[in-house]
Amino acid sequence: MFKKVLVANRGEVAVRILRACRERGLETVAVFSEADRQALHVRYADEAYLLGPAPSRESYLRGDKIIKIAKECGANAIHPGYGFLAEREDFARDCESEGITFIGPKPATIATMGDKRIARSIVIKAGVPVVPGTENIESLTDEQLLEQSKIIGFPLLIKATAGGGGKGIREVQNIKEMPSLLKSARGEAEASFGNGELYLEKLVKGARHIEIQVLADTHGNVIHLGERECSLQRRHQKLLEEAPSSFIDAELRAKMGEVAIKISKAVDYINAGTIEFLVDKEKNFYFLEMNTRLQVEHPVTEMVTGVDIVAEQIRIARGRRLKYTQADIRIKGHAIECRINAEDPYNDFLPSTGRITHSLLPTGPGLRVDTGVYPGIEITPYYDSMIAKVIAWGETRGQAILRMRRALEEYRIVGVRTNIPFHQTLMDSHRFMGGQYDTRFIEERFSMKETEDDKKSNGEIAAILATLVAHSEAQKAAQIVRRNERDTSNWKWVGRWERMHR
Amino acid sequence: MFKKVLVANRGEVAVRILRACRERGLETVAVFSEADRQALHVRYADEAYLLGPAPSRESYLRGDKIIKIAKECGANAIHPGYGFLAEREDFARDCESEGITFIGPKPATIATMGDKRIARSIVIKAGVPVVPGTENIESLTDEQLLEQSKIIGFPLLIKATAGGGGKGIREVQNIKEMPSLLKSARGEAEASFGNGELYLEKLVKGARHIEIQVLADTHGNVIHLGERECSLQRRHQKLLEEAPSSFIDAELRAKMGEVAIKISKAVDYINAGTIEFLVDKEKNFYFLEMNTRLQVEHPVTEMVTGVDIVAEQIRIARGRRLKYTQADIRIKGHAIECRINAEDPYNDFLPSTGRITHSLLPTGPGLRVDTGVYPGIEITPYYDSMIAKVIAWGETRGQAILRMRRALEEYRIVGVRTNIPFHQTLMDSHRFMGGQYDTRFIEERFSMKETEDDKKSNGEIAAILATLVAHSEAQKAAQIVRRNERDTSNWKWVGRWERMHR
Amino acid sequence: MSETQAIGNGSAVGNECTVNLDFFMKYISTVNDTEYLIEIIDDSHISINGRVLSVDFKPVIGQPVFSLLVDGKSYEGFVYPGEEEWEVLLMGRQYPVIVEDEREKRLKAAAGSSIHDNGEYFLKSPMPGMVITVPVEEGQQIESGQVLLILESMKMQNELKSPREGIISRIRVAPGETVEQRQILLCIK
Amino acid sequence: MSETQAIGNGSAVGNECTVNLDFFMKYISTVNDTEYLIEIIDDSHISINGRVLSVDFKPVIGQPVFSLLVDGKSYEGFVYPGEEEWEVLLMGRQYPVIVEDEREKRLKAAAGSSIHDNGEYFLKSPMPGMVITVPVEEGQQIESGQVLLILESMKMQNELKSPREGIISRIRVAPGETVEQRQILLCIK
Repeated sequence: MFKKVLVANRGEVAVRILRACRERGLETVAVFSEADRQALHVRYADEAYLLGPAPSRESYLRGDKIIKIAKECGANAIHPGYGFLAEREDFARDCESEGITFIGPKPATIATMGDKRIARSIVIKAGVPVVPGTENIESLTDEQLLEQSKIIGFPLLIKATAGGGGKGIREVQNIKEMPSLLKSARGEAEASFGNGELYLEKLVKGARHIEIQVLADTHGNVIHLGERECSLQRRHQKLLEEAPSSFIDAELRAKMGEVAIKISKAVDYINAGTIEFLVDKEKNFYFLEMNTRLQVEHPVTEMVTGVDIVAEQIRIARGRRLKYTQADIRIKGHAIECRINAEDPYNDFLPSTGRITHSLLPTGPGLRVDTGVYPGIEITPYYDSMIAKVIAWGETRGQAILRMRRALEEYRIVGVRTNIPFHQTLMDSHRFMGGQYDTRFIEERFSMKETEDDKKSNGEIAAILATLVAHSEAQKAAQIVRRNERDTSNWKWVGRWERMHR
Repeated sequence: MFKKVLVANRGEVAVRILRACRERGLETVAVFSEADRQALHVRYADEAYLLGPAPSRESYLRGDKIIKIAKECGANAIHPGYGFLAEREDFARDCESEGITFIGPKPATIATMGDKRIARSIVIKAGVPVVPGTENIESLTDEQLLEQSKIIGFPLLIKATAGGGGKGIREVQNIKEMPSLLKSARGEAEASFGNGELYLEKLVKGARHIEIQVLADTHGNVIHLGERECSLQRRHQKLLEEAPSSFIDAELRAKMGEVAIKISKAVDYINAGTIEFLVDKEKNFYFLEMNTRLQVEHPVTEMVTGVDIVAEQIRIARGRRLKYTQADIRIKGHAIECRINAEDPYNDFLPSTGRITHSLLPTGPGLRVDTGVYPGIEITPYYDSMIAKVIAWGETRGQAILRMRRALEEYRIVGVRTNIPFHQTLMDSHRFMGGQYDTRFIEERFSMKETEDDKKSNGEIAAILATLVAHSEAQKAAQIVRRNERDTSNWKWVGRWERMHR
Repeated sequence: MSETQAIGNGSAVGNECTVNLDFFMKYISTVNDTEYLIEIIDDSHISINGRVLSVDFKPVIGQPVFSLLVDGKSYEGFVYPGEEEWEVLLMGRQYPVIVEDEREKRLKAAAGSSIHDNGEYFLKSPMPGMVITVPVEEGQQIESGQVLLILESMKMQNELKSPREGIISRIRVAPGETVEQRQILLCIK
Repeated sequence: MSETQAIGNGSAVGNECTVNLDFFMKYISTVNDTEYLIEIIDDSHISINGRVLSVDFKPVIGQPVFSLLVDGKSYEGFVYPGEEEWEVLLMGRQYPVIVEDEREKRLKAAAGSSIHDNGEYFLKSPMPGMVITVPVEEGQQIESGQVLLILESMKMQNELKSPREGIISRIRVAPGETVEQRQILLCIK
């Protein structure tokens, strides 16, 4: 039984896992890149070791170094978090051969489900429908993909075989777009996963992206924790998740849960995993892929079930039985997660970098914030732009929305632009409130532009605010100029002037 | 039905109530003293009005001004929070006569339960035992109290008739101490409540301070939400509360709950209230007093029952039926609240004032922080020293303690000293872990001194930290001196020197 | 308060002085084509289109977050200086506000529309990152919304689009190059 | 690195220079009667009682919070300057640390115990507040732990106690008086 856990990750998920370890009395080890010396995960761990320079390839993707550190400091388990090495079969295998417990599924399972094409064929064999696409063909060339695209028909999606987190996905409207999009998808897949292989999938219109959380122990027990609604995406990046989905009733939940358990059993799945489905308007569901790791959005499930998923991951990895049976799992209330990204929603969602100078977290009843940043931290271009997750729980979906609305209004981050205004606009959208959305909603039927009503009421206040700021700036400038005119002979004033312009 | 609520309070409780109002779509009004212009409650409310200078008597205790503001801005309900005007019959009555809903019990109930002597006699009539003390004598003089003290016997407690929040309480060991302690208790009672009347109560040794939360609507429904364990006190100030109490079993809980409901019905209680009991080692319980308002420690009950007590207060004040029946109330898991005060646990818990320059809140699963401060806020000597409450929930008491421990370790407040180290020491205490404590524990059997083990392991690290800080300070000083020696002729350097010494 | 008095107050060395200059007191502020005439009366009063309001204005948690009480209503906004306007982020909405002092605005109006920008647009890097591709060439005619450059940052490929039509006059970076924030990438005429 | 080199590096105007002065490099630090000889070797190494450790020391969220990695172990502490010692708050415990540079300490030891404080203790107000009572008189003999003054602050009456025995030499405040933080309240000889 391991006593010391190394967390092979950074940011909010590293902090999340460190907390779970600490709350179970386990010793913790952090690893960090040169850019992350002051990061929260370094501060919160019992031990912390430098991996290398900022770029992931030289730090967080250096599995060899991480295993070496684990061995040297006596950490006999590694939690990979999500991203980075979480779905790398070779890394899991190296851990195993060095006698280190990998907190996740068996390497073979990672390999099977990590190759999206193999995963699809296994699931088809188990009798579960998949979204039509390229099947059972290895290492497709651009020419083969072009051929296949004609068979599948447009619109379709190009996806990375080793994909995850929305990286390497391209939507194609017609055959003319294929060559350039194949090229850019391969580039992104290569950069993100070190593997440029691609496959194609039919684009299902008006569909919802629903995933089922499963937990499986080493004693053959597999349970599911219900679904998460993850349809709110932009460029295939999830932005907001809910549990439960307002689209799924108890019957469909039970049915999808059973299928998720069946798939997990088919691959001898162990630990926490997620089965992603597309659900069409007629409530037919199709297997998309399985994520063999902890998900970013796991907290919404934790909030409605009371299950601490990371604690269960540790429990399972220690060879113990699941704490819960399927009958213990009850969905109570509703939870929503907003991903707070350092990006400017008024400027095409371009990433924003800089130093966070102030931050005021929303707190109080029914709220949870998972974050890895604090005032003083620099947001660099090296890693993901997600800097925090705000999770609100309510007795009903309506209460959760109202709570999230007040949380977003309270949250202040100074130093970088964030997508908080995007989430605020979303919370006010009637379609969102009504639960009427699919995976195309953000890109096709959502706008950051304010309504005529907003313009009138707050335009005046905005004008006053800007005018008062401009006025006080002008006053300050006038003071400096006047002082300087008066006092150029006096070096004290010169020093002050110089200081102001540094 | 009211639409706009004025919160007649400041600090964390004002923020707590504003949030509850906002989450129910109610408009909110804050009031503030000159010291509180930048306080969180002013920033979070829809409207905010200045009351007057910093001292409470000139601001938060000015019921007349508050009612005037409410009428002028159209607020048709007032939530008093705790402290200040929360248990002032005259204020509640003035609200009523001005047609403003007072979110709390009827003025007559406040008067009855507010006079601790009248409350005791009503409870005795209802057949509930009380702690022996002075009964049914009005306006006791010092001479009468001296006489009574001989009958009751020592040790005993002097208490303020209008008391609350531990103010005006003195513990007396023998008759010689009586005169001076009567004087100081009267002074504190006068200063805190504008009423210097006192009464006496026998000091029950080895007792626990347990309170029952009740909710009562205007339709005659009264329920209880179980107990809170509040025995951990210092100078009669609560420091840590838990729900449930490890000392109370289901049978005793049900019995005490029934008695609490009986007392509430005896005084036609409406809204949220708390009945405080002393429970001796043999599990006999005695009525102490009823608090006719929201309690500081209400979040622990919210965490284990899922009931939003402030939301229920609003619901009841709107004349609606309780959302829950007694059968709906189930205790799930365990919650602990630590009150974070601006006081120095290493210097006799003296209050600490100053500007908060940084703050890092503990976040993540199962944690809640209620606070009214943020970096930039000045902690002044005008108000209570409580600046935040950390509440941790766990599936078991052990899990809650482990979670609280990691939360306290994460929490950083820079600018004032806090009692966080006190709570950390408490979390490590074997007696606390075992649940073996009574109201005398902190003062008699608890010490902030570290054990021999701590000294050894971390003394070395402390020495290194202090040495590195001293070394870098010495280096900085040396740089300045050397620069100055070298560069006195150069005004650029002089400017820099001057700047450093400002 | 007259100008002379104000400067008199400020003459103590090291003491911040308050200069109230009359000609700074009236502003015309424009939000989405709506103009507001705003006059600063004193520290706690302004008028907007002739309506006098009582205001209490304070920076909180450091710039750029400001708290504003207007006749009791409590607002809090981020106010960022933009290139030509102020961006105000208020209750989850962003408002572009052009603030001009009244005299300046009158002078400009008198001068007519003779002032024009010279028509050159510089595409600056919105963040540090690496140039992936530049799908345009010097001399090429481009349309508004056309992708000019793909920049990788935070593991994402970001398309930088043209805000207007024109001709690429110069390209200053090449694929594979690392660029700093605000570095000029290319110019459009 | 020699002293001369270090100053040479710093000669570029506006560039912070690192001065490593040899005589500042050895310290004797005392925690609760335990002495540690600590030597600063370079930016990332120290020795403690002759044992070499690799250290990585950084201020975080501004002074006084410091992060310290010692051979991989991660610690974070508050370090406050006290009157005569440093107060280190570490994992919920406070440690008083006296840091002396070795040379100074040796000189002091050589001078013997002739250096003595003149025996006067000044009771300073730990916070702003109002004096409620002063239960002692000038000239009165007092014991360690005896209450000298009651101060009201944050709605609490706080007893200020004597840290040692002695005689009240002077009382500088009276009941009802408002006092500032660190104001001297009375003296003990």
